[in-house]
Amino acid sequence: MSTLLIIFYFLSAITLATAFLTIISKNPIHSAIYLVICFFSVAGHYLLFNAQFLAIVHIIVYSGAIMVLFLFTIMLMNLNKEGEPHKKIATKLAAVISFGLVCFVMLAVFIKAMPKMETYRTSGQDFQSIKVLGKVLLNEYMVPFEFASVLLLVAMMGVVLLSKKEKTIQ
Amino acid sequence: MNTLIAISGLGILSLLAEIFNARKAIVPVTIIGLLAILGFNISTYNHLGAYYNNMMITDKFSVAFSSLFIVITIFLVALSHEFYKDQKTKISDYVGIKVFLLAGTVAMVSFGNLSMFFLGIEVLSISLYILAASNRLNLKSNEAGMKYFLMGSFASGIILFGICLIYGATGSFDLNTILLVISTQAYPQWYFIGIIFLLIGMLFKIATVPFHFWAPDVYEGSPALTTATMSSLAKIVAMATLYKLVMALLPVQMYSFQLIIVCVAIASMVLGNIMALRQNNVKRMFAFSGISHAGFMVSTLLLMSNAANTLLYYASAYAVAGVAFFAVVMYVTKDKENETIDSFNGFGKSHPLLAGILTASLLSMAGIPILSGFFAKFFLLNQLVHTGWLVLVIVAIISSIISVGYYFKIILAMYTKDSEHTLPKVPVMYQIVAVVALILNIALGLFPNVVLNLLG
Amino acid sequence: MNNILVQIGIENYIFLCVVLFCIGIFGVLYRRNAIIMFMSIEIMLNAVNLLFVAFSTFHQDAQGQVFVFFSMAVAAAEVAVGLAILVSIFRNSSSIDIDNLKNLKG
Amino acid sequence: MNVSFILIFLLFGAVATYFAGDKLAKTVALFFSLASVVGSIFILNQYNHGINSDFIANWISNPNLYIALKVDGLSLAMLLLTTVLTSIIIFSSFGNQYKNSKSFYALVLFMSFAMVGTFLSADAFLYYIFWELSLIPIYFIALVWGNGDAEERKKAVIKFFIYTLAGSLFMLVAFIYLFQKVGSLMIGDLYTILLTQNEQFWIFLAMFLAYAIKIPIIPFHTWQANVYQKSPTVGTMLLSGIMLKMGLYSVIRWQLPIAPFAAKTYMTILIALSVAGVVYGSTVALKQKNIKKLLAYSSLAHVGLIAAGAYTLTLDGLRGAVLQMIAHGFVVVGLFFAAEVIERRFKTQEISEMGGIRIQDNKFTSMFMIIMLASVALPGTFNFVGEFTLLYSLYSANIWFAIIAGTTIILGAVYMLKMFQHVMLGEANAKVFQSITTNETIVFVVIIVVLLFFGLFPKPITDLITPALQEIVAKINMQLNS
Amino acid sequence: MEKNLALVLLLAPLCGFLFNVFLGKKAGKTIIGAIGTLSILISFFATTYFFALIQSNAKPIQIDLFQWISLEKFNVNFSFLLDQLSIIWLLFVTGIGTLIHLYSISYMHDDENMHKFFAYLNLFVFFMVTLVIGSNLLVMFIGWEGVGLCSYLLIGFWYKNQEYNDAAKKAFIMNRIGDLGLLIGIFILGYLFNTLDYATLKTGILANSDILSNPLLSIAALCLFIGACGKSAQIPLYTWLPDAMAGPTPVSALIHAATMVTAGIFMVTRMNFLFNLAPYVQDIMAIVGTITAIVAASIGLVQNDIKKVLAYSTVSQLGLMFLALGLGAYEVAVFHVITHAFFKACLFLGSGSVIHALHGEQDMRNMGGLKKVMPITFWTMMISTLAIAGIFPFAGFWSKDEILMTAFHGNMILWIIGSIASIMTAFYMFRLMYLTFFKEFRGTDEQKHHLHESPSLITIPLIILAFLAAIGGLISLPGNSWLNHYLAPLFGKVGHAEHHLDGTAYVLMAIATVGALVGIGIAYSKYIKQNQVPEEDSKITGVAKVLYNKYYVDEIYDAIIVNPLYKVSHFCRKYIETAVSGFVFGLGKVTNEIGTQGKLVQNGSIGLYLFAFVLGVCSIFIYLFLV
Repeated sequence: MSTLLIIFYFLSAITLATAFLTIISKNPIHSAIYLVICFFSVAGHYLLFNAQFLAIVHIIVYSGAIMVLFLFTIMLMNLNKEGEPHKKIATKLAAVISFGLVCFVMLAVFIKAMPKMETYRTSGQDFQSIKVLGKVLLNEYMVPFEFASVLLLVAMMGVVLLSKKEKTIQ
Repeated sequence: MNTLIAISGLGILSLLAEIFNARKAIVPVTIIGLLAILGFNISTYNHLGAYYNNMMITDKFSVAFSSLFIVITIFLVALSHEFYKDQKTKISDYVGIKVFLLAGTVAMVSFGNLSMFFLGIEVLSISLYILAASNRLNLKSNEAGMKYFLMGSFASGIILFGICLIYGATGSFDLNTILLVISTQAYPQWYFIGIIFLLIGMLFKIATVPFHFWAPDVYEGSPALTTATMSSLAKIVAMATLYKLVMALLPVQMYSFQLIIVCVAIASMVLGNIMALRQNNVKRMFAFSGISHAGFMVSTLLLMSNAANTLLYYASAYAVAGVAFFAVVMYVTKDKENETIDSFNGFGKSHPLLAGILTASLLSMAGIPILSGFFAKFFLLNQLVHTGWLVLVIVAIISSIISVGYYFKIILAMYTKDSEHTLPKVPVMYQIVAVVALILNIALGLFPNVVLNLLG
Repeated sequence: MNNILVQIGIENYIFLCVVLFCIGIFGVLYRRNAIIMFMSIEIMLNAVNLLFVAFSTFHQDAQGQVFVFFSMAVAAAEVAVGLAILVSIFRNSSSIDIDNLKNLKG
Repeated sequence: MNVSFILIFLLFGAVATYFAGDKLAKTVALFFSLASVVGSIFILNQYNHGINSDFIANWISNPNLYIALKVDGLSLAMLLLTTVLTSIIIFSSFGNQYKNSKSFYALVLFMSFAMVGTFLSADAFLYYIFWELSLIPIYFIALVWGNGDAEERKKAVIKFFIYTLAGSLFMLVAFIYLFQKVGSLMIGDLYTILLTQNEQFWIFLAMFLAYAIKIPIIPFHTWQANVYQKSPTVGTMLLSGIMLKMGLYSVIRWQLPIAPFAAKTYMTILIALSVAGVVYGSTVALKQKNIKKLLAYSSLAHVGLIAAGAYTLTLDGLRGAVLQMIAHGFVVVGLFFAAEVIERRFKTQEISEMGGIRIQDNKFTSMFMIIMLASVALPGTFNFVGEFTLLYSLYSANIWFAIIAGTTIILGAVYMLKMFQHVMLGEANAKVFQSITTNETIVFVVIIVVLLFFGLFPKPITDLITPALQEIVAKINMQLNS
Repeated sequence: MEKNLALVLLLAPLCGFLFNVFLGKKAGKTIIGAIGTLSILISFFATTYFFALIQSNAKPIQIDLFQWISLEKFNVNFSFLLDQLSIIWLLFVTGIGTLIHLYSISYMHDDENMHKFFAYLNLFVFFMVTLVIGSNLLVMFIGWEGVGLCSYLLIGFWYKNQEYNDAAKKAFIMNRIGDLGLLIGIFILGYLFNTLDYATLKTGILANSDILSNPLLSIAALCLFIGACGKSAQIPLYTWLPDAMAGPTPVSALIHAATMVTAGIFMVTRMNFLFNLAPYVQDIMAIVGTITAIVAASIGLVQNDIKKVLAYSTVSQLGLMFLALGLGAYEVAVFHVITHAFFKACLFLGSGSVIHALHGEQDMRNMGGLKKVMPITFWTMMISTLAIAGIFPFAGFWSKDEILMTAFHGNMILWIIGSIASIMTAFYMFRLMYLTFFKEFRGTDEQKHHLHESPSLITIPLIILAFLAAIGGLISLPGNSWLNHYLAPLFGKVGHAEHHLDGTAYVLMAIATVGALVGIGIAYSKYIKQNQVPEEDSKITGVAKVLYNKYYVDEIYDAIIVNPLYKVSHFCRKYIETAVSGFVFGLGKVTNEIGTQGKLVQNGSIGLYLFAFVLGVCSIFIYLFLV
C-alpha cells in the first residue's frame, strides 16, 4: 500500500466520520464544528489531487463564508442548546432504513457499473494550475461565470427582500 | 444569446429604477422592455447558431420556448403592480427577480453546456424560493418557502450529482462533445446513472409523482402570483429543459427508460387528478391539476415525431389557461385568509366576464374543444397512439374524465351558489391580462397551425 | 506529473463520494432541525464537488474543477437564501423545527 | 352560399343575442333561429338543384385536419330538424321569464350552432369538436336555469356531463387510432379503410360508448331522466329533441360505415340491447309520478327502437331510424312543451297534482292529445311512418325483436293514456288552468301540422334522405362482402 | 268521376268532423246535428252510387292517390279499393251511421259538448270508411287504429268520470294488443310477398305454391286473427267491450255493435285467400269464436245493466261470426254482420231511448212496465229481439241459421255449443224485454213521473232499423242467396258449397227455432209467470255470482298481467334504476374516497416527502440497474 493510499484512507475516514457526526450531534454548534473539520478533510483530498487553488478557495468559501454564516445564524437564534424535541422512533427508523437502502442501492449500482480501470490517462500537461484554470474559466466558461453573478445578485436581492422590514408596517 | 444579455440588463434596469425613485415606471418599462426583447428574440429565429464556445445555442426550440416564457413573464409582470400594491417599496425587487428568473429560464432552454443549464436552473430555483417565502410575515408563506427550499436544494444536489457523473463518463460538459463521445467511444455506465439523476431532479422540478409532494403545499402557501409563476412558468420551463436534455443526451431511448416515463406519467395523471377531487383550496387544487398536466407533458418524451411541437403547444395551452385562471383567482381571493372554493360563490352573477374567463380556462384545462387545452391533449394523444403506449392513452382519457369533476366544482360554485360578500372593483390590469390570455387561448385553439409547425 | 489515480483508483473516490452523498441524504431524512438539514445538503454538495475534482483528474481536464467553482457559488447562494428564509420563520414562530411546519397539508 | 354560413350565422346570432340585452334577447334569438331555418331551406333548394354547398378548408397541416362541412340528404334533414326545432323551442319559451335571459338565449343559439356543426361535419375531428361543444351550453342551461333542489340538480347535471364526456373521449381515442391508420380524418378517407376484425371491434366499442351514452341505450341511460326533469324545459327539449339525435345520427354516419364487421358480428347483441331499452323504458315509465320523468323514459323507449333499427344495417332500418328521429324530435318537443304549459300554470311536475284540465281548456287538451297520439304512433302521424319502418326492419332481422320491440305500441299506449287521463281528465282541479295563449297555440299547431303532414305524405323526406342512406348501406355492404 | 266521388265519400265525414271541431261550438246545436248527419248521408249516397255501379259491371274500382311509406323492397301507397265487400260494408256503415247520427241529434241534445260528440262520430265514420276502402293492409291499418281512437274518445266522452276514462283506456290498450298482432302479420306478409296490396297479395299467394309449406304463412294468419280478436272482442281480448258501454248509447250502437267491432270480420273476409291456406288458424278461429259465443252468452244471462246485456250479446254474436269465418263461410259471416248490425243497432238505440226516458238509469231492476209508455220503442225492440233470438222470419233467423248449419256440417261440437249460445241469447234477450217493458215500473216516483215516449228523431231511426231487422234476411235466403252471388267474385272459388234446402236444413231450422222458443219460454216463466226480479248484487251466489262477475276475467287479468307489470315497473324504477345509477355514482364515490384517503398521505411533513422522494429514487435505480 502506497503512502498516498494510506493518506487517502485516513482523509476519507475523517471525512465520513465527521460528516456522520455532523448529522448525529445534538448540539448545532458541535455539528458546525464537525462540518468544518469535514470541509478541511475534503480540502485535504483536493490537495491530494494537487488542486491547490481549489483547496484554498474551498476553505475560504466553505469554512470561511458558509460556515460562518451557519454559526452566525445559530448564535442569532440562540440555538446552541439541544433544542430539538424527541423524534418519533418511526421517523428515526425510517431514516435509518432508507439510509441503508440508499447506500446499498447506490453502492451496488456503482459497483455494477464500474468499468475495469486498467490504465489511467496521464496527459502530462498542466491542467489544474491557477493559470490554466483562469484561462478556462474566463475564456471558455466566460458566460457561465458572468451568469453566476446573476445568480448571486438574485440571491442577494432575495435575502434583502426577505429580511428588509417594510416601511408601511412600521 | 443576446436575449439572455438583454433580459439580465432589463433586470438590472428595474433595480436601478428603484434607486432613481421611478417606481411607477417599473412595470410599464419592464413590460415594454420585455416586448422589445420578445420581438428581438423572435427575430433571432433567422440567426440560429451557437455562441460563446457553444455555451448558448440558439435553435428553433430555444427561440420558441424563450418566446413563450417571455410572453408568460409579461403577463406575470403585468399582474405584479396590482398584486404588490401594499408593498410598493419592494416592487422593484419583485419585478427584478421575475426578470432574472426569466433569464434563468432562457438559459435553461438554450444551454449548450451543462454548466449553463445548472446555473439557469439554480437562478430559477433560488428566485422561486425567494418568491415563495416573500410574504415574510405570513407563516404559510414561510413554510412554503422553507419546504420548497429544502426539497429543491435536495433535488439540486441530485442534479449536480447527475451532471458530475455525466462528466465523469464523458469528460465534458458540452452537449456536442458528449454526444460525440457517446456515439463514438466506449464509455462507463456512470453516464446512464447520471442521466437518471438528472431525470429525477427534473421530474422533481416538474412535480411528477412520486416527486410531487412539495407542489401542493408550496402552491398553497405561496403568494398567489408566485403560485402562478411556479405553475405556469416554472413547470413548463423544467419540462422543456428535461425534453431538451433527454433528446440531447439520450439519442436512443431504452425500453426500460420509456417504461419509467410511462409509469411516472400514469401515476401523475391519475394521482394528480384523484387528489385534486377532494381539495377545497383553489391553489392546492391547481397544484394537483398541475401534477396531472405534468404527467401529460412528460409523456411527450416518448413521442417519436413532432414531439417538440406537441410539447410547445401543450405548454402554451397550459400556460395561457393558467395565467387567466390566476388572474381571476388573485382578484377573487385577495384579502382572503384562504383561497377556498367558496370564495367563488355567486361569482358568475356578480362578474359575468371574469367568471366566463375562468370557466373558459377551466374548460381548457379539462380539455373541452375549441379551447386550446383540448387540442393540446388531442395532439399529444394522437402522437402517443403512434408510439404504441395505448395504456397511457387510456389512462390519459380516464384521468381527463376525472379531472372534469374538480374543474367543475369551481364552475358550479360560480354559477349555482349565492355570494355572501361583495368584492371590490376589478383591477383593470387583471381584467386585461385575463382577457388577453383567453383570447390567446382561443386563438391557439382556432389556429393550432401557428404554434404547431414552429419547430419543424 | 503523475496521475494520483493510478495509485488510489477512481473507484475508491466514487465510493467515498457516494457514501458521503448518502450520509447527506441520511442527514436530511434523519434530522428535523433546519440548520442541520442545510448542513446535510452542504455535505451532499461537497461530495459531488469532490467527485468533480476526482473526475477532473481522471480526465486530466480543468473543466471539472471550473465547475466546482460554480457549484460553490450556487451553494453559497442557496445557503444565504435558505438562512434568510429560516430567519424569517424563526421570527414568526420562534422555532426552526420543521416538524412544526405542518400548516400546509391535505 | 355554402353551409358554413349557417354556422357563422348561428354563432353570430348567439353573440348578438348576448349583447342585445335581457329584454330583446328572445326576439333576437328567434330572429336568428328563423333566419337559420330560411338558410337551411335555401341550402335545401341548392341541394335539390344540384348546387354544391360544401365547405372544405385546410385547418391544421400536421396532423392533417380539415374544416369540412358536407351536405347530403341525411345531414340536410338533420340540419332542417335542428334549425326548425330550435326556432320552435325558442318561440315556445316566450311564455317564460328567465333571469339573465341574454345568456340563456345565447346559449341556446350556441347549442344549436354546435349541433348543426355536428350534423354537417365531414371531418371526424371537427365533428368531435362540435360534438363536445354542444355539451357546454346544455350543461349551463340545465345547471343555472334548471328547477328543483339545487344540490340534486348539480349532482345530476355533473353526472350527465362527466358521463357523456367520458363516452365521447373514448370515441376520440378511436378517431385518433383511425387517424394513425389513415393519415386523415375526412369521412371519405375513413370510409375507404379496411380494418381487421379486432380493430373494428375496439373502434366500434369506443364509439359505441359515446353513442350509447348519448342516445341513450340501456344500461347507459341513468343520467337521462334526472337531467330531463331538472333542466328547464327548453333544455329538455334541446336535449331530447335534437341532442339525442346526434348520437343516432353518428351511429349511422360514423359508426356503422367505419366498422361494419363489428356491427354485423355483434348485431344481435346491439339490437337486443336497444330493444331491451324499448321494453325497459316503457316499463319504467308505467310507474312514473313525475311527468317529465315519464316523458324521459318514454323517450328512452323510442330512441331504443330507433337505435335497434339503425343496427339492423338495412336500408329500411336506417331510413326508419332517420324518419323516426325527425318525428320523435317534433313529438318530444311537443310533449315537453305540454308539460311546460301545465307547469307554468300549476307550478308542479307531479302527475298526482294535476287533473281536470280538459274541463278548463279544451283546445289545449285536444292538441296535447294529438301529440300524445303521435307519440304512440297512431297511423296517420309521422311517428307511425317511422315506427312501422323500424319495426319492419327489425322483423327482417328477427321476428322476436319485432315482437318484443312491438310491445312498445302497447306499453306506450298504457303509460301515455294513463298519464293523459290523470293529467288532463277527471273533475275540475282546484287549481285554475288559464287558457293557453296564442303563442303556445302556435307552437302546438306547428308541431301538429308537421306531424300530420309528414304522417300522410312522408315522401319529401324519404326522397331527401334515401340517396345518402343508400350510399351508406352500399358502403357497409361493400365492406362486408369484401 | 269515380275517383272524385270516392274522395267525397271518404272526405265528407272528415269535413263534418272539421266543421264540428272548429266551428261547432259557435254554430248551434241544430247545425251541428245537421252537418254531422248530412256529411254521413252524403257518403251514404255516394256509396249507393258505387253500389249501383258495381251491381251493373261487377268491376272493382281501384284508386291510387300518392305514395306513402317506402320500404327497400316495395312502397305502400295511399290507395283505395271499392269492390263488392267494401261497398256492402260501406252501405251499412254509412246507412246505419246516418240513422244513428239522426238519433243522436235528439239523444245528445242536452249535452254541452254535443259538437264534440258529432265531431267524434264523424271522425269515426271517416276512419271506418278508410278501414273499409283501403286497398292495402296499411291503409286499412290507419282506419283500424283510427276507429280505435274514436272508440277511445267516445267511450271516455264523459271524461269527468275517471271510471269511464278507465274503460276508454282499457278499450284502446286491448285493441292495441291486437294491433301488435296485426302489425306482425303485416310484416310477415310484406316480407314474404313484398307487397301489402290485397290484389297483389292474393295473386302472390295463389301463384306461389311453395309458400304453402312455409309456416310463416300460418303465423301471419294467426297474427292477423289476433288483431281481429282485439278489434272484434274475442277471447281473450273481449273484456273491453262490455266496459265500453260507458260511452253514450248511440256510440254503443254504432261503434260497439254495428260497425267497428265487425272490422275484424271484415279483415278476415278480406284476407280470406290467406286464411283458406291456413287451416289450423281457421280451426283456432272457429274454436275461439264458439267459446266466445258461449262464454259471453252465459255472462249475459245474469247481467242487470241493460247495456251490459246487449254488450255481451254482441260479443256472443261476434263469436258466432268468427265461428262462421273459421269454417270458411265468409259470406255467412258477412250476412250475419249485416243482420246483426240492423237488430243490434236497433236494440242499442232502443235501450238508449229507455235510458233517455229514465234519465240515465241503466239497471233493469229499476225498470219495468215501459211497454205502455213507450210503445214505439217497445215494438221496435221487440222486433229486433225476435230477430236476435232467431225467430222466423226475422233477419236473425236466417243468418244465425246459416251459421249453425255451417257449423253442423263442419263440426258437431261447435254446432252444439253454438246452439246452446243461441238458446241463451233468446233467454237473456227476452229477460231483458220482460224486465224492461213488462209488469210494473220499479223505479222511483220521480222517474215515473217523467216517463215519456222519445221524440220522433229517436223513434224514426228505431222504426227504420226495426224494419230492416225484420226483413234483412231477404238478402240471403237459403237456396237463393243474393248476397252469396254478390260476394262471389271476392272468394275466387265459391267459399263453400251452398246449403241446399234439404231435409237436414229444415230439421236444423226447426231445432234452432225450438231452441229459441225454449229460451224465451224459460224467460217467460221466470220473469212473467213467477214475476222474479234479479236480486241485489250482494245476494247473488253460486254459479250466478261467477257469471255475474264475468268469470272474474278482469280480476284474473289484473292478477296475472296488469299487477305483475306494475310490480315489475315499480321494481325497475326503484331498484334497477337505483342500482345502475348507483354503480355510476359509486365509481365517482370510490374515486373521491381515494382522494380523501390520499389527503392523509399528504400530511405536510417534509420528512415524509423526502422519504417518498428517496424511495422513488431507489425504486427507479433498482429497476433500471439492479434488476
